[in-house]
Amino acid sequence: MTLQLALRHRFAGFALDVDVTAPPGVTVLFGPSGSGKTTLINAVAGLLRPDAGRIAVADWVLLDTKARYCLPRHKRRIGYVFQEGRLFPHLTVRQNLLYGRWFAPRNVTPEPLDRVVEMLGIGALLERRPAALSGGEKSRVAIGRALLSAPRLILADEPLAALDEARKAEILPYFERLRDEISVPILYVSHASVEVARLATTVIALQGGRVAAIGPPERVLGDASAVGAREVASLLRARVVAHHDDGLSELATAAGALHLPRVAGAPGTVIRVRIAASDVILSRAAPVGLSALNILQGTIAEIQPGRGPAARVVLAVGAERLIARVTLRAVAALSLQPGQTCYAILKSVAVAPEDVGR
Amino acid sequence: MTLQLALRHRFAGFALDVDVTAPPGVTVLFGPSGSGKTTLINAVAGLLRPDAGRIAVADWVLLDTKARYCLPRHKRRIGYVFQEGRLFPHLTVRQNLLYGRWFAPRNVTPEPLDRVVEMLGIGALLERRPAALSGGEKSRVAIGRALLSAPRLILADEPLAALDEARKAEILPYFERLRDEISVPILYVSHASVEVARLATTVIALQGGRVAAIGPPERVLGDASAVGAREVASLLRARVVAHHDDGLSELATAAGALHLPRVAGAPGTVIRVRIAASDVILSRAAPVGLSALNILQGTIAEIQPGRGPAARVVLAVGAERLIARVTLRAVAALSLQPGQTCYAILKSVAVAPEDVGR
Amino acid sequence: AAGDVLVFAASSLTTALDRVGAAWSAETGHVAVMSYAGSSAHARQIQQGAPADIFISASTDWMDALEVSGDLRADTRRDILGNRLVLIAHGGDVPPVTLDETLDLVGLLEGGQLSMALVEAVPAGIYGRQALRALGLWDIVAPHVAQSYNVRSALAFVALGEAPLGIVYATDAAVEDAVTVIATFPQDSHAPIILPAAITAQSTSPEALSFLEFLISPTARTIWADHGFDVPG
Amino acid sequence: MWGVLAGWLGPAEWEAVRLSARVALWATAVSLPFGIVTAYVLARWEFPGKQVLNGLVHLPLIMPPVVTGYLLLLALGRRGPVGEVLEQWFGIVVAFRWTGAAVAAGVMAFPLMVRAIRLAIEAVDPKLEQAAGTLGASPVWVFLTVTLPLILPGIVAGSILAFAKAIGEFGATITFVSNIPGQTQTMPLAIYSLLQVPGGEDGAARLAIVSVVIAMAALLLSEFVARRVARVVSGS
Amino acid sequence: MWGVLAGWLGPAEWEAVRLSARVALWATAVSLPFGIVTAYVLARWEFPGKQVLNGLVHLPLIMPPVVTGYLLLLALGRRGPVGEVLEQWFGIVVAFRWTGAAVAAGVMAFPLMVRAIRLAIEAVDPKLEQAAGTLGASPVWVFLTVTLPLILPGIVAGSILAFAKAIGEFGATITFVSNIPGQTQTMPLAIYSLLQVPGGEDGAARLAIVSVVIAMAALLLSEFVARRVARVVSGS
Ligand SMILES: Nc1ncnc2c1ncn2[C@@H]1O[C@H](COP(=O)(O)OP(=O)(O)OP(=O)(O)O)[C@@H](O)[C@H]1O
Ligand SMILES: Nc1ncnc2c1ncn2[C@@H]1O[C@H](COP(=O)(O)OP(=O)(O)OP(=O)(O)O)[C@@H](O)[C@H]1O
Ligand code: MOO
Ligand SMILES: [Mg+2]
Ligand SMILES: [Mg+2]
Repeated sequence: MTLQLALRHRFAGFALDVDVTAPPGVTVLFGPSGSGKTTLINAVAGLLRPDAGRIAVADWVLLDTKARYCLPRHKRRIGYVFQEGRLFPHLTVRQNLLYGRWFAPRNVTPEPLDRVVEMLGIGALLERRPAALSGGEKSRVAIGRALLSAPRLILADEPLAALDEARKAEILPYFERLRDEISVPILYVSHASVEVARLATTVIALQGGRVAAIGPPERVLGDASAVGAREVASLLRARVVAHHDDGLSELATAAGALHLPRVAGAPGTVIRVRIAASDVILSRAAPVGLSALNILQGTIAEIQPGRGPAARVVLAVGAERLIARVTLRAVAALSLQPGQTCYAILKSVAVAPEDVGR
Repeated sequence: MTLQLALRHRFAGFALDVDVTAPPGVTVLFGPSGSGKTTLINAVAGLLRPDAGRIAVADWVLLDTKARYCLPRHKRRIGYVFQEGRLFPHLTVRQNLLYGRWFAPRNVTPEPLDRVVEMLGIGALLERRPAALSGGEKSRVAIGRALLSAPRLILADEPLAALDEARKAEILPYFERLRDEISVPILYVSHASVEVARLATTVIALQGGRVAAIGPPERVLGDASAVGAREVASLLRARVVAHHDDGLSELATAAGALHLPRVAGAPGTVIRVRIAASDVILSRAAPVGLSALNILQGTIAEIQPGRGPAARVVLAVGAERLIARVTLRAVAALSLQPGQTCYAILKSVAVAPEDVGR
Repeated sequence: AAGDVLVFAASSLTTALDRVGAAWSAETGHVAVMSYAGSSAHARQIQQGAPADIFISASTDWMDALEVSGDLRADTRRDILGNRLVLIAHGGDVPPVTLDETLDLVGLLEGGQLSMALVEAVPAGIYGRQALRALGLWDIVAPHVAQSYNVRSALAFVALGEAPLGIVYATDAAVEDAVTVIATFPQDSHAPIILPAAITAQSTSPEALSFLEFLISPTARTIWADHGFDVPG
Repeated sequence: MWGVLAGWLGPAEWEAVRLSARVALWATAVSLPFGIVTAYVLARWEFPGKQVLNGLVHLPLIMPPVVTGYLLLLALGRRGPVGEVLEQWFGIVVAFRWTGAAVAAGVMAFPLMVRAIRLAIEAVDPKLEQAAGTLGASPVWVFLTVTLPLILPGIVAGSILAFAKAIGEFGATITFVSNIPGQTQTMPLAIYSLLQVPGGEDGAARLAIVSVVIAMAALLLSEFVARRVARVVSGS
Repeated sequence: MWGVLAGWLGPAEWEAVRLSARVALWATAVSLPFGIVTAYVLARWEFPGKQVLNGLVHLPLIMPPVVTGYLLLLALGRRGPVGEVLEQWFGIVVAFRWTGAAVAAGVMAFPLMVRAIRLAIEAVDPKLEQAAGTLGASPVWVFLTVTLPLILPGIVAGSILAFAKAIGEFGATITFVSNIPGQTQTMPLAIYSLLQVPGGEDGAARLAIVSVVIAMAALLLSEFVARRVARVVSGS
């Protein structure tokens, strides 16, 4: 279900002007504070009526100002995780969670409550009211409330910002599952490139109310001008080969074998692995005697000097691209040139569980 | 100014029981959602009257339930950055920022408004009211409001959670400056180990309302049970030697020279560098021909197997400890043993600007 | 309480009429229910179809108005009672005065107020103004008059000592110990104080006539006189 | 408690107490739904003529009660245009019945009720209502499940104001439905009658005390309810 | 507008209009600070006897206006305990003066004002007040800089209710200060007088219209002010 977002809206000191169409899956809105992410998402939810525009999920039109059509918000069947929670103060956590279910059509089977509660770790809070929750607990309940409303479209505005790493790692796979199994379109705001890599089918990089880049994450994440030099990463497609007894999983990529801490998925499953450009070490000769288990061979496709002391070296590995961020001094010392064969060294443990997704 | 925090407080399903004394500087509260960080900080601010306890900054007592003493909150001279903003809706951003100044004693010189406004990038918002701000803009104004009140104690509850990486990198040095130049004691809640490493003089790891660990960040961050295995890092003390023309700075550490993307500080300045354990590659032989510029020599002091496929290898480098997180398979392949000499390989660019602080 | 006769009566009749009603009940076995309020309200309510059987007005004008609008049963109007207007003073031993144009009423007030009922609205006030005018006292005393919305309230001002003098009905003055009657207005200084009664046009009560007649029966007359009313011959 | 009261008061007074309680309860209960709707419309809608509605609601507060009573009499009396329609079409007669006293009390209390509820509605964060909308609740459901529970303290406050006003209402009642013992003689009217009688002050004081006690009891109850509700909502 | 009105009305009626406006304005203005303090105390403090204060504030609403007026007379009359002290110590006399009418109107309007303001105070998020406290504002300053601006719509609502009630107040006023043309004859008293005599309806209607117009003007103004304030606070 493609998502059409064509919108124009002006505030006193800010103008949003967007016209993009995103393919089915998770569309991540990425961009600095004040770039218009919440404004855009509010328009999709029907909380803001934009000056002009058209919003549609596949052929289901939510808004078309030209045709003077605007679906009321309660008919949009949206699960919106608000940036500021917005829990109902007079309802218990359980009642908050089940609120949307009262209004869900009879013929849909919503997620089971228990499953969501367990994933979010809020079982002990069910009878409390929001005023007695911590900040992170509130955001978890807000996520649960949106997921349990059997939505046809999920909007999530920095849902994980208030959570610790461990909790994030537990919740991220859930969004993946929604994307893959239930195929609910998701519009997801995030500042964290880890989340982008993990979830995004499409990334929209917003800057000052305009689209700076749009595309699959492997392209947008590789684009320093869209995500910032330090956030550049590659996404490698990999197939699970085997899970070894020492806790490592063996993956096959276009560039050779990868050994990573146990990943989910039976042998044969195709997954994608985010490799931060700054985690990759390059060597002209095949290195030996290192604790790093992963050594991938490739050809230097391009060397892009950045504005700082570092350059991005793009390796072609099979049909894919692996980006390394190295210092200019190292480029000189190793006299790296496009066309050379080169080895990329990658620590298994540098790839965090959050970096591995489907 | 040491910070004494001795507190006991019960909620229906939660008990806080803390008794620690932190040395002057920034004390970071670190811990999962719901572990009691906000509860603790509210007690310090005087928003929550704990069942029992004593809170004192040096010899300035804020609360002593035994002596039945409780300083009213408006006399505590606190700059509190709330987890949920709490901006005054009826005041403009400028009035919000200057609110605390009306009540500051005449004899203190508060921060200049312009400086804070510029650092936070909120110059264009000064005449707006909070309802017209984005989520991240609100949290920036909340930070500014607390800083501008000329506080004797700063409390910050996840102040940067809603911000993008670039903005975080701009604001962090400001807190450092407060710590170093104005020597305001700061109690800072964070989930991000980067912020911990950068700011903390002392880290208090909370778990379920109790103190899991307290100590200087190099110790607490090296303790997998306190911060979680994936967040383990070392903090190396380093002296700036020179800034080179190619944008790299040369630092001297107990373990040898380090080359990092330009750091702040004139030659001679002593800084500290956070090195994530998962960014360190080990080699028995001195490696050659790698793009990684930093190769530090040390002796294996200890090998701590973790619960997953990885182990932490602690190297003694001079008087300091450098921790590497490597797979058990690599430990076996390289037959690493305590007492062996070993080389640690570290990419320059793996150290982010946020990882370098004073 | 469902009664046989519903009587709309002027507030000033409150106790006396209750006793008359009780006597009627004792004699006939029927029950009369009294509604006490201002006569203006009653008259308007009757015009709007109030289920009253008998109307006893505080003055003739509202009875006239009902007669004109056809809300009274023909030939049932009777003047049943009269009253006297008196000048009262606060306290127990105040010497009487003579009411004529030489009376220094303002001087007697000593800077205080003369308490009356509303001089344009409430009968006691209307009669009082007529009398003062006739005596040539009104123009001097007018600025010192405090008007209340009924006689009882005017009496209360004097009883409490808030006003040194007041003009009320003799029937009211008689029951208040804190005031002394210092003069009675000559009957010819004001229009006759008459309380008329009549059966309403829409009354269907078979007992209405019996009650109306009873109001001027000897038993009733005794009770009226007891309360200080004049009973016309 | 009723027993003791009934013994202390004479039967006519007791009758007035019971009548007043009935009148005030009905006046409050029946006007409540209208009050909530009116308050909501005034708080959240914009339409031409809104200020006319607003003014109309406030009329009984502004005009002397006697005038309000007189207008009610003109409109709702048996010969009044509305009264006639009510009687002929629905068989409802309010004139000179206790129901009419309840109408007068309700009309007089209406502006107080509406203001309190309206203030409460205006204090509800529209963001919560928006959130409920995104979760599929239609405007009516949003109102029932979010707005209404959140304004409960305001509804309680408005109802108690209205009840207290209804207990004390005098001028409009006596002008509209007269002062008929057992039918329309509420406590304030009984007090008025007693004050006409020499020596009636004792009875008047007794009734005044009773009316104060009843209203206070209602007040305390409402405070208690409001606090419970507020505690639930604030979650502490 | 005043000119046209003055021409339409007789001089006595015009006098009543001016007096009413003065009485209602003073009644509202003078009781406002007390109303705010009382509302704050009732909303935010807990102390023994709180419910007694609460009941006392509501008394004028519960009791028939005539009884309230009578009690005022007993207390504040020249011979009343409070009245005597006021007169001898401060030289203030309210009995039979327009100031007394203002007192009566103010007392009758007080419960309405307090309820509206109290409701507004209860809707202010204590978290904002806490935040102000941490920034160094003492409780008084917190009130002045945070609570007060946030409850302005409630204060406006409370004041307009009180003003409207004061414009319409009849029973307590006439019982307390009686009806002295030019001193205490407010519009409702003039209207009452006119209604007592057959054929007085026309004059009564004229005055009623004037009092409604004045109160409506105040109402519209207050709506306008409240909306401006609300817009500023919500920032849109
Ligand atoms: N008023 C309350 N009543 C009952 N329980 C409460 C109350 N406030 C907080 N709690 C509970 O106390 C625990 C600690 O809350 P606290 O807000 O201190 O957590 P936190 O460490 O700040 O978490 P987070 O990172 O999610 O903000 C939580 O389990 C929370 O549910
Ligand atoms: N009601 C409003 N009136 C005027 N300007 C507004 C209003 N709401 C938002 N803005 C401005 O529009 C811009 C975009 O806001 P938006 O909330 O969409 O940002 P965002 O991308 O979600 O940022 P963040 O990551 O900080 O939440 C901001 O500059 C903000 O100040
Ligand atoms: O002000 Mo009234 O007319 O006594 O209810
Ligand atoms: Mg946002
Ligand atoms: Mg918290």
